[in-house]
Formats: sequence, structure tokens, C-alpha cells
Amino acid sequence: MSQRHLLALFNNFEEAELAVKELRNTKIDGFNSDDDMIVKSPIEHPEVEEFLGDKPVRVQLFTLVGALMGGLLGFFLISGAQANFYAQLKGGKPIVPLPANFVLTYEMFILGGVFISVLGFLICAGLPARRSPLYSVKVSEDQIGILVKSDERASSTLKAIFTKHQAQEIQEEAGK
Amino acid sequence: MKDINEDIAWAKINKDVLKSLENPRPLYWIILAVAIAMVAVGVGCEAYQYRVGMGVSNLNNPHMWGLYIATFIFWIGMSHSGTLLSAILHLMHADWRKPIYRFAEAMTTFSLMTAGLFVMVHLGRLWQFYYALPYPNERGIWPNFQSPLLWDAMAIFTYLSSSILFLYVGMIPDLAICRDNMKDGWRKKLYTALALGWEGTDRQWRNFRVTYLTIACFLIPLAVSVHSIVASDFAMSQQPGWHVTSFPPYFVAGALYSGCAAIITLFIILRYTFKFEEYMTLSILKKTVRLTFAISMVWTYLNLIEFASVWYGHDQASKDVLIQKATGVFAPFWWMMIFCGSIVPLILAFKRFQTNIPVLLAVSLLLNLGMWLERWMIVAPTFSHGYYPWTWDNSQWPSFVQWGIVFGSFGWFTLLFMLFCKIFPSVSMYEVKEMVYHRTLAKKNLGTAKGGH
Amino acid sequence: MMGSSFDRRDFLKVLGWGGAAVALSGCGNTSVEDGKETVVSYSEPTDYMIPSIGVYYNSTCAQCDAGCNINGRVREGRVLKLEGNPDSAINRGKLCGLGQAGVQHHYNPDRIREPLLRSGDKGEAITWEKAYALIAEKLQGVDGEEIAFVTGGMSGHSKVLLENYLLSFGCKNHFVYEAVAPAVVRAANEKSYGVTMPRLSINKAKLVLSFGADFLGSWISPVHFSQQYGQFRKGVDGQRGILVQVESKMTLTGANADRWLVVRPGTEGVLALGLINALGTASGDAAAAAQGYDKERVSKDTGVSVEQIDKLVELLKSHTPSLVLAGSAAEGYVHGSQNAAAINLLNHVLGNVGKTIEPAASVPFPQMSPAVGGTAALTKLGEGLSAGKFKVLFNYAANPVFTAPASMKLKDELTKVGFKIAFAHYLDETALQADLVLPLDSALEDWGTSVPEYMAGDAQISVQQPLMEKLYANTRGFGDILLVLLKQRQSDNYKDYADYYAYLRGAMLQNKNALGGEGADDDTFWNHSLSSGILKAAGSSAALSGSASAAGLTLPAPAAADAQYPLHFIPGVSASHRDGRHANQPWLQESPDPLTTIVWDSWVEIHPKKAAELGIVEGDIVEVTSKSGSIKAQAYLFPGIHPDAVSVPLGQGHEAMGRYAKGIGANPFAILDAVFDKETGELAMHETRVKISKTGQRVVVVKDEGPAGGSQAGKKIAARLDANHVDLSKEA
Amino acid sequence: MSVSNLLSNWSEFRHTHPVDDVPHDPYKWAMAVDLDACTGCNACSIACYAENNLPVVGKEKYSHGHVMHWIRVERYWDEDGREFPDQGAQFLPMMCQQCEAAPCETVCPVGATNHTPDGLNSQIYNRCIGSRYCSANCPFKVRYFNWYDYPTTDDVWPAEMTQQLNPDVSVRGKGVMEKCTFCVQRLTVVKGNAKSEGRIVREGEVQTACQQACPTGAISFGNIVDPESRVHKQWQAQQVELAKDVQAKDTGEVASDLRGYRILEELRAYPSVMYLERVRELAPAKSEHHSA
Repeated sequence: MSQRHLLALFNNFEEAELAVKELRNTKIDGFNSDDDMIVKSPIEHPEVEEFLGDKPVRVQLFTLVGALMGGLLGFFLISGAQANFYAQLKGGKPIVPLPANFVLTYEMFILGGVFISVLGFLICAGLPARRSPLYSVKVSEDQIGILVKSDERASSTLKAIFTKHQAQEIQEEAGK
Repeated sequence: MKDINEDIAWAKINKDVLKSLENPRPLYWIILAVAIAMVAVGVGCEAYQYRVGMGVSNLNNPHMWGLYIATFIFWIGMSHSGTLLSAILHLMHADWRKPIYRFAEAMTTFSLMTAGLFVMVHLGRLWQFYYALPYPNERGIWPNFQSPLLWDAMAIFTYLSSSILFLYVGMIPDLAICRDNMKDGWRKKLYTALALGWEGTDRQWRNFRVTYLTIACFLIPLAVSVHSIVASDFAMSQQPGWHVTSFPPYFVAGALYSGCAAIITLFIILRYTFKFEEYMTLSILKKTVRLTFAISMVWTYLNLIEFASVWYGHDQASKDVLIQKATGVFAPFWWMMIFCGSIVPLILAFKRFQTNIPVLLAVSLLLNLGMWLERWMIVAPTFSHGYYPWTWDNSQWPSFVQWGIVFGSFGWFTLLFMLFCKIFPSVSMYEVKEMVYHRTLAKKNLGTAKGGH
Repeated sequence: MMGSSFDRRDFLKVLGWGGAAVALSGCGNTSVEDGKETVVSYSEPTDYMIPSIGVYYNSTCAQCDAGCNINGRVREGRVLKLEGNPDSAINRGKLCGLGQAGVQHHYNPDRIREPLLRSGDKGEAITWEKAYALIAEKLQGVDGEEIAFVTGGMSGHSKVLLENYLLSFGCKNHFVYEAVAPAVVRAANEKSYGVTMPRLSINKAKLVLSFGADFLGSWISPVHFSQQYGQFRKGVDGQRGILVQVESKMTLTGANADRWLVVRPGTEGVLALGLINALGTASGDAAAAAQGYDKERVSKDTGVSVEQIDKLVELLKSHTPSLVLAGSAAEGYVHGSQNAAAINLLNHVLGNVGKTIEPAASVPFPQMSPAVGGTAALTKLGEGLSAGKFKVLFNYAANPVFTAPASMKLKDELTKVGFKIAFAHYLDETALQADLVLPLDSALEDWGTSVPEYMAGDAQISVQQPLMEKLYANTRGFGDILLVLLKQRQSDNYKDYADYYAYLRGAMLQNKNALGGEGADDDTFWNHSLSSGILKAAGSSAALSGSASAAGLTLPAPAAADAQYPLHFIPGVSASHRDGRHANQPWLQESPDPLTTIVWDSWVEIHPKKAAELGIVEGDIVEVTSKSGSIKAQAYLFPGIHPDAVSVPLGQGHEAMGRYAKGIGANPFAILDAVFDKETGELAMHETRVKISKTGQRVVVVKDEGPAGGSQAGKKIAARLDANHVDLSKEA
Repeated sequence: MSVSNLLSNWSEFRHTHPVDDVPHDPYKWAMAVDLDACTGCNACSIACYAENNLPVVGKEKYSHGHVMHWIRVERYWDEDGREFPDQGAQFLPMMCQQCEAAPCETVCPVGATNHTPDGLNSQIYNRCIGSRYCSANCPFKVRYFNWYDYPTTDDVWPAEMTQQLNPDVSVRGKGVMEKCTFCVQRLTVVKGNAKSEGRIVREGEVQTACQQACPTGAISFGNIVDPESRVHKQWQAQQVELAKDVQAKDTGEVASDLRGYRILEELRAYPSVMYLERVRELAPAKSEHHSA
């Protein structure tokens, strides 16, 4: 069975919300509302999470690991370098001066946190990504897009739902 | 007072902002040319100094740093405004930041890049600057991790890279807008590459929100640490007038202060140059001005605290430096600093001046002058009047080389900023839309307005 | 090898031992250096030239007349640094800054490298053969009286050769001219003690009362005296030495005094007599001379308060033995001899003679002993010049054109001389006037011997030897040149000596028994001489005349104020610059003056009170005008000077000489009045009166001192303790 | 391996080297300068120029504060308002104090200035990048920066004068910091000699250039760890201790005839140079105004 992509554009967030809700509540053969539906919007709508179902965000995990790694790396790199370089005696200071090292440890903590968070963001958000088969510049302007992937047989049902919720435009393309 | 119009069409937001990327007005070219000329002056001076030796700057023993480090602190200070507006106000959900945080962040990045130049410029052996980097090498030689200067380098690197990431991550949705609206050409390619395939999907937005918030959370302590560390360059040293406990908060306050003042200046300039009146509204300016006033008072307070703690302390050498500042050869500049930093901002307390553009432009420039003087007054008097009376020196003034490089740095900053404004949207389109959307929602919930867009 | 016609007495005279009461053994071997030392293999180095290992050669410092024995560090054939020779009785391993700068004299880029013959305004390089031929030609048929030979102080074998050379003409015109020398004091010493230069024991004195003798800076043998001073401060028999300095302008010594007493210029003798009077222990004509110099009068004349005189008398009574010194500040007046005599009389009255003033050893070879001079020679030279007496003039180790008072118009007078020959290191002001300039080896590449005028220990002859190869092929040692010139006159006497080295070696070996080489073979003795650098001679010392004679000692009343020229002018003599011959050594230019910390310039010292009166601030360019001329220099407010005096240091203001000296500062010699000491005929250097006026220009004084001046700003930087709190003799 | 090294030597690394409990062994170079003997003659300074290849910068650069004298002789006047300085001047030779807890060492970003095992404050010219932080943090301002490339500057070392340069001491190019080294090139030689003979350097075996030149013997220098050294005896006699910041003299518990002190001791840099106070007879008037 070949797959089809449908992109419906809505003028209004409330209309899109209703459309999504209906899609999720309607049992349509050949369409899985959990996996095959993507909402595209010009701005962030935190409410999407509520009606799209619980989708965990794992960036924080990266942040935690990154920050800890950064801090540990910083501290041990610095202390290790100091401990292996005897010529750098500083009069009146220990060879491994902890208070001084904490400053750089702190900076490395942040550096690790930020870098790995961004890395995590890219991984979790799937960026950089190839553009999806159906896209409208309208979604970066002012319209809400709902992209669904379904078997061919389901497309008419989906279209009907979109039309019902006053979709401005429905694009259609054969999937691969 | 006119605030952002909630009925503004989102397409118009796109159109207006994207317009700022195209067809520069003659004024733009003039500013750019002036900036390039200024950079040329600075580069020329630096080349001369590089070739002949640091002596041409008329730095000497004991005046080891002069304007270079003073201006370095100044630019580091400027960078704090971006963080303040985007990170702190973001966490505090102050939505009025949204139309202006982008250029503030750019300011952060570019002033850091300018500040970094001064670290280089002041080095006696610029060509060996990489000795300060912790790169593994066969001989096992590492930089000295105890040096506040190295902390500085690390903090600036962290801050600069984090700021760039913050700026970039926050700009991805806008880059996608640019990509979508550009005809073919180098811009299209650039935006396509930089937008990373952003389509505004729910997954992207979800991760985006968390990441943006996380970086913002990191940036706040980072910004504080950066300027504390810059303050440590002085506070951790032993010199009278520098070895002051209150220096880190004092520096941070000063940084926010000068940053806010610079935001006012750039706000006014951008608003005029790119005709952003609809987004950079007077209401936002007013809020910024009030914030600036508050910080100026914090700064004044910390200044007084510092003077008082020196005055009532037992360290005669520090007291001597303070007396020297107020009465010695630096007195005109010191009093000018007090005037610009503590007296001039009182104007901002008056409501009618809070939106008076010409007055605000003048005031913000004076504030910046005051803050630059403040940095000079931190650096120079201590050098001229240190612990050892025999080496006191108050007869040496910066030569044209120092002034030229300082002058050039303003050109460099302007140049970077102007280029940024033409390549990247200096107003965040998606966040302005959010702002409008949320305000509309709020009104609708109160039943006072109809929704939709 | 000795010709039969060669008379023994002449022979002794040739070698400098004339008048020597010593027996001579047979002739020695005078083999010439064969030059194999010049070929050096670094792969098989000889032990004195190992790459990277410094070797040390002893020699003698020629930077001033103290004649310190030095020890030069040589590496890879280059002399790098000079140290003091630890075995020297003079400097005991120490060396002053001036001596250290000797290497900069040697390596100076402005040294003359070729003989130069005047051709219009330029010097044309010529060969030595031509130069010698020219000298011979010019001397052809010239009478001995028509030759003038101007030199600085000289001693040793070069002096011997010079005297012999002049003798060959029957010439008596050897003008020993030293611009800055204790000439009046020498004469006064001769009268008071019977010797010109007695041995002074600062280290044995419990109190030193110095009337302007800058013995720590520039006076006679400063390194030696500084050493004694170090011991003196530690104390003799547990009693710490006290230094009292009486002068009108603070010298380096004055700056180190416990008590610095500023006196009205020229009244030093009055104070000395006042002290004799107040001590009340004098008898005979000493008492008579001091008659009438009661404290009140002395205080009025000198400006020293009665309390200070009382305290000084108390100190003099409680601290014996003491030592009273008469220095250049006391001698520089028309009545300078009287001043010095009065001061020396004080030593007699205090019973210091024989205790802290002792007879100095002297070498038993009068021909070699120092020919010392002063400015009196200048007068005689000037007279001869203006009379047009001289056809040929030689100049060596003196720069009369620079150091003579401008009022003597020496530069113009010199034009009356037919042919002027200058032996020179630099094209200085005098060399520029010469017709023929002969470039000299530096002291570090030349051979020589010298006898110090001030003999600190046993009688000694100091050996000067090259510390390295000559830098320039066409410079010659003064001794070598003289030898060639002598050969022109008396080829038979000198034909055995290929060069000055051969001459020196021959001369030394001839007399090795008297120089501590008895029984040693020639090579051993010679090598020992060179390696030690010091030859002890069985010296004799004349007894001092023990009685104080004050006959004819009368001091004039203090000079009346001069309405037109109200200020006394005190030419300052600094340790580094002396009479200006070292001005082209950059270390000395960059070394701050110890008291003002000024570098690379001249200055006018003026008391702050006087400056306030005249509205002068630091850095004002002021014009100092005397009857004889005027100079301009920056003003420096200096508390250590009498308010009625101003001082400008000597040694700067060169119009030639080299890149480091030319155009720096002003030359105070130019404005000195030609006034002379009545007895000795020496130039009265401190007698000039001046007025000063602002020119309206102001400069930033380049000095090491910062805006804090001499203030420690309440910090404990250079701390001081009162003497009654400590006993230094117990310290480690 | 750094981490194992770090862990195994942890306690050693945590020592505050070398001020409190880890003495320098077998060498700790120190100096004592007797201000009573110092006459301010500047011989030390010129000897230093000769030994250490210090450039002569000339009047113009001197006027801008670019002078390079590693040892400078300072001249102070009494500040009691007298008309004449009738107790003379006070001279003080000031050179790098080779502090035990040197403020300059900790701040150098590249570690170009460090503490050597024999207690010197070393300066590595090759490593220096010229940030001048060390000098900024030096209380005595005895560090000198090469503001120009003196070896190639006109009339600093004309070709003839380059032959005088001491080959044991490198000539510094532009942009590096330099300072008094206690004539480390001389110390290295004698330490090597002593080592090859299986002993430590004996007192009197090495002198610094300034000490060697000083006509009055005001400067003494040596290994303070060696009980035989004059410096050790002097410090001991004056009850000045290297690792203290308040000496017996300051506490007033001992007789007042001690005259050893260290400059700006209250800053706790623990200088290795002890100065001995100048001693002067009481002036007849205003005697209470001495400036100690």
C-alpha cells in the first residue's frame, strides 16, 4: 500500500487544535495519530503538547551530562596539568591550588552544559534535517500546518476532517 | 502611549523585518564607511605598535595597561546587556524584551569580540598569544591556571561561544522565515544552511523551548561570572584601589549599566535607521530606560560603598589612591565619571524624558562615556599611585596609538553590528508574533477583544 | 746587546729606573711575542681560552687617576666585564660605576680608527708611516722651547718615555693639566704635612670632618675611601664613626653624612679656625691664627649656628682620633690655599697627624712616580700660546678646549700654533682643533704601567695589559707611539725595543729584584707580574712634618654680596662625569645622578627657597650668567645647596666627542671666571659669581625620581635608626 | 599519568610551597643590604648593566619611563620641613625582592614567571607573551618591560658594543618582561661546579654583580640555608625570618637595636631581601622627626 502525505494549513490555532483532537479521537484505518501526525506552527504553542499527547523532551539529560562532564574535565585537566608540570611552582601557593581551580572548573561546567545542550537540541529535534516532503512557507508566516502521513485509503477521511475544520489549503503528495 | 499593535498582521511582521535586510539606505552606507575608516585607523595604529613595540603607546613602568585594559572592561561590560535582556528577562517572562533582545544579543556577541581584541592588542608579544591557550604539547607546558587573566580568557571564550550559540539557536526559526522568503541567491543558500531544516514542527518547538531556557539559565551565572572574573583581574591583585572585595558586584552592576545605556543608544539608532517604530515602541524604550535608571542607582550605591569601605578602612595606600583620584591629575576625569554615571541618569527619573528620543540619545551617550571613564579610572590611578612611592608616575598620557586603537574598536563594533543587521533579522519575528499572540489571548480571556489573526 | 757607548745612567733613565737606589742585575731576554697565541683552536682549546668559560686577566683601570687594579673577564677573546682586583690595596676587589664603564670606552663606536690629517675642515685618513714622517718633518729644526706637550696626569713608563722624549729636545714645556684635581690641597698638604698626598685612614677615625671633600664620589681615590667608609661606619673599637660634612652644595659624601652643615661659600677656613678657637687646645701660632674667631663671629660669617658649632666641638672632643679633610669645595677660592691650610691646621690641633693622617709609601723610582697637575698649567700654556711661542703642540689625555674657562679663549689661541698633534680616543673638542689626530688604543688593549698618586697600601706599580686583541688595526698605544718618536730622536738608545711591550718587559726584568722577583727566572717573574697586575716595590715613606705651622695664615672676610651677580656658582663634580672625558659612555649618561636622579642632561641646582623667591619651578630653563658668559639648563630644586649658590654639574655640554655626548646639556667650564688661587695659581673654580634668569621655556626634567620626589609617603621604605640605639660592631 | 600522579602526590601538592613547611633545600638565595653602608654611588647599577646586558634606552625613552635598570638607587629626603637636609639623604638600592610568595608569579597567564627550587623568582623570556600582569601586581615595581626591540634600536648596542654583551645572558627582544635575576647565570655555574664535586656551593664562591662592585660592601648575598653564610648570620642576628610577616623587631618584644626589615612586609610577599636600617647620629634639633 503506498503512503500519502497530506498537509493542511489552518488560519487559526483553535481550528487546528480542533482538527488535531478529532484526528486523534477518530479511528481511521491506515493512519496512526501518534506517529504520523506533525503540527507545524510559526510560533511556539506549548498547548500543542497537551493535545498531541505526551512526548518527552530529553535535552535536559544532555545538559546534565554535559555540565558534569565539563566540570570534571575542567578540574582534572587543570589539576593534572599542574601536577605534571613541576616547573610551575608559584611562591606561597600549592601546586594544585583548589580555590583557583574552582573558577575554571565552574567555567568548564557552564561551557560543557551549553555545548552539550545545543548538541542535545540538535539530536532531539532531529536537526539538521532534510525538509519534509510537504511544506508551505505559510507555516513560517502565520498559519498552522498539520502534516499527516497515511495509507492512501485514509486520505479522503483525513481530508474530510481538515475541510471540516476550515483548512485553508490541503496539499497532497505521494509518499515514498 | 503607543505600544505594539496587537492587530498587526503576522505577514506584515515578516515583511517589515525582512525589508530591513534589503536595499540599504544611503545612511547605512555612510555609517558603514565611517566604521571601516575607524577600523582602518585602529588597524594602522596596531600595526605600528606591533612593528615598533609597545612603547609607542606610551605605556610605561608603572603604567602597564592604560586604555587597552580599560576599554577591554568597557566592552566586556557592554556585552552584559544582551544577556540581561534575553536571558534574565526571558526567565522572568517580561515579554517586552522580545522586539529588542535580538540586537541586544548581537551586541553581546560583538562587544565580546571587540573586547577580545583588546586582550590581544595589549600583549607585548601578540604573535605568541597562543601560549595562553591550554593545548596539549610534547613538553607538557601548560598555561598558568591560577592567573585571573587565564580565567578571563576562559570566561570570555565560554561567554562568547555560549552567546553565539544562544543568539544562533534563538534565531533558527527566524532563519527559516528568511529562507522561506528569499529568492535564490547567496542569501537563500546561507539561510537554508543555517536554518538546519527548521519547519516549526511540534517536536522542534518542544526541544527548542527547553534548550533555549536551559542556555538562558546557564547564561545568567555565566555573565555574572565573566564580569566577576574581569573584576578578579583587579580584585585578586594586590594593588591599592584594586584589592577591593566589592569589585565583582560593582563590575557586574557597571556592566549591566553600560549595557543598558548602549541598548538605548542602539535602540534609537536602529529604530530610526530601519524604521522599526512599530516594533521598537516607545513603551519598550520607556521600560528599558526605567531599568537603566534602576541599575544606575545600584551602580551609584556600589560606588559609594567602595569609597566608603576604602575611606573607613585601614589601608592607607588604597585611601591614598582614592584621594589621588579625587584630587590628582585624574580628578577631571574622575569627577566627570561621577557626573556622567550618577548625576546624568537622574534625568531618566522624569517621566517626560523617558520617551524623549533626543534627550535619551544624549543621555545614553553620556552614560556610556561615564562608564568608559569609570573603567579608565579603575585602571590608571592605581598604576600611577601604587604601593611604591618612588615609581609613582602621573606625567605619562596615552599616545595617539592607544587612542587610535580605542577609536578603532568602536568602528569595529559598529561595522560588525551593521553587517549583522543587514544579514540577520535584528528583530525577532517569531517572538514578536508570540508576543502579539499572547497579548491577544490575554485580552480575549478578559473578554475585551476579539481573537484571531 | 748593549752598545758600549750606552752609558749606564742613560740606560737607567731610558727604562725609568733613574734615581733608583737599587742594584741592577744583567740584561734580560727581550724576545718579542711570536704571535702564536693569536691562533686559537676551539676543538683543542688552551686552558685560557675555552669556549664559554670566562678567564680573568688583571690590569689597571684608566678611567680616573685613582688607578684601581682591575680584573677583566674575557670570553672567546672578548673582554666582557671589569671587576676589581681582590688583591689590590686600593680597591680590594671593588670597582665604581665609572670603572665598570671602561668597557664602553673600549668598545665605543665613536673611537677614532685611523690617523687623521687635517685637510680643510675634514680629517683625512693617513697611514702611520706618513703620520710619523709628518711629525718628524714638523719638528725639524724646532727648538725645544717651541714645543708644548699638554697631558693629563701621568705616571709609569709612558711618563718615562715622554720625559725622555721631551728631554731629547731640551723641552721643558710639559703641561700637566688636570681640570678637576685637588691641586691646591696638594700644595697645602705639602706645607702642612710635608707630603702632597698623605695616606688617610678614614677607617681609623671615629669622626670624619670633611670640608667639601667628596671622598665617596669623585675625590682622589673614591673606591678606596668608600671601602674605608664601610669599615668606619661599622665602628672603631666599638665606636661608630660619625661623618660631618661642611660644604655649600651637597655632594654624594654630604648626602651620607650624619650631619651636613651648609656654609656660606668660601668660609670653610673660617669655620675651621672657629673650631680651633672653640676647642681651645691649640697653642703657638695655631692659637694665634684662630685668635678672634669666636663662635658668634664664625657663626655670623659662615651661617653655621652656634649650637651646631658647639655640638661639633663636643663631637671632636669625644671622638679621637678624628680626621679632617679639605676638599675641592674648600680649595676653589682665591683664598683656597688659606682655607686648606686652616683645615689642615685643625688636624694638627686635634692630634690626628700620625694617627689618621700618615705618610704614604712611595715608589723608589721618581721618574715613574706620578706627574700631577692642575689648572695652573693652563695659565702657563695660555701665556705661551698667546705669546705665539709654540710651533708644535702635542695633546694627550686632556681636553683643554672643553675644560678651560671660555674667558681664556684657548680655542682661538691654539690657532697660533703651527702644528697641533692630538693623541685621542675620540674626536673631542681639542682633537677637532688638531692638525694631526693619532688614534690611541683603549686602556683595555694597551700595555702600560702606572703608579697611583694616592698610595693606599705598600708602594706599588700597577701593570696594565691588553685584555684582548686590538679592535682596530690602526690604533696605537701611547707608549708605542712615543717609542717610535723617540727612535726618531735617539734610535740607538731604543733600537732594541721593537715595541712598547718589549720595552716594558725589558724594563721590568731589568729591575725584577726590586719588584719582588728576586731569584725568579725572567719568564716566571714576567708572567707573575702580568697575572697579579700589581708589583710591590720596596717603598719608602717620608715622615710627616709633625708641627703645625700657621705662619701666614690669614683668611679674608666673607665676600661681600655682588649686586649684579648675586649668586655663587658651584661647578659640581660627579662621580660619573668628572671633567667630561667619559661623557660618551652611555652607561654613565643613563646612570642617574645620585642626588638629583637626573639623566642625560645638565641641570641647575637651586635651593627651593631661592627658587620660590625667583619664581622658578622645576624644569624651567634658566640662564646662568657670569661675567664670562652664560649657559642655559633646566632648573632642579635641590634642598642641599646654600640659598645663595647655584650649581651645575661639570662634564656635559660637549660639542663633539661622540653620539652619546654631543649636544647633551651645558658646559659650566664655559662660564667660569678666570680667577686664581693666590698662592698656587690654580683656577678658583668656586669663585665665579652668577645671576640667573628664567628664559620662559619649561621642560619635563628627565629623572628617575617620580612625582613623589624624595618622599616615602609615610611608608617604611628606606628606614633610619638613631645611632644610640645600635652597636654595629656586634653585627654579623 | 596525570591523574595517578595527582592522587599519589596529593598531600605534597597541597603544600603551600615554599613559605611554611617546605624549606628550600639545599639552596635558598637571599640578600641583605646594609643601608648604613650604602652611599648611593650607583656602582651596583652600572655593574648590573654590564653583567646582564641591560639596554641603554636614551633620554627620550627614559623620559617616558622606559628605563631598564634592574637595580635602581632611590634617594629619599627627610620630610620634616627643615630648610636643609642636615642629616643627608637616604639611599636605597631597589631590585627584584625575589619574594617567596611573589604576587607576580600567580598572575602570569602563561607561567613565564615561576618560583625556582632555589628560591628565585624566575622569568622565562621565551615563554613571556607580554601581558605585563606581573608588573601590574608587583608592589615594588621592579619588573621592566621591553617596550621596544632594544637590540635593534639605534645606538643601544651599536655593532662595536655588541661585543661587550655577556654571552651567558640572553638579550631580550621586544615585548617581554625582565627583571633582576640575582645573577642566575653565575649561580648556575657555581651550582654546577659544586654538584660535580659532590658538595653544595660554599659561602663566598659566588657574588652577584652588584655585590661584587659595591665599594662599601653594603650588599651581601648567599645561600640562606647554609648556616655558614654571611646572609644567614645577618638574618639570624637581625631576627628576621623568611616566612614571617611580623618580625621580632615589629612586635617590640626584643631590644630595639635590631635594624633588619623587609620593605612592604605587611603585604606578605615574603621578600628575600632584607634591608638594614641606616644609622645616623641624632640631629641637634628636631631629632624626633626621623622618618623611620
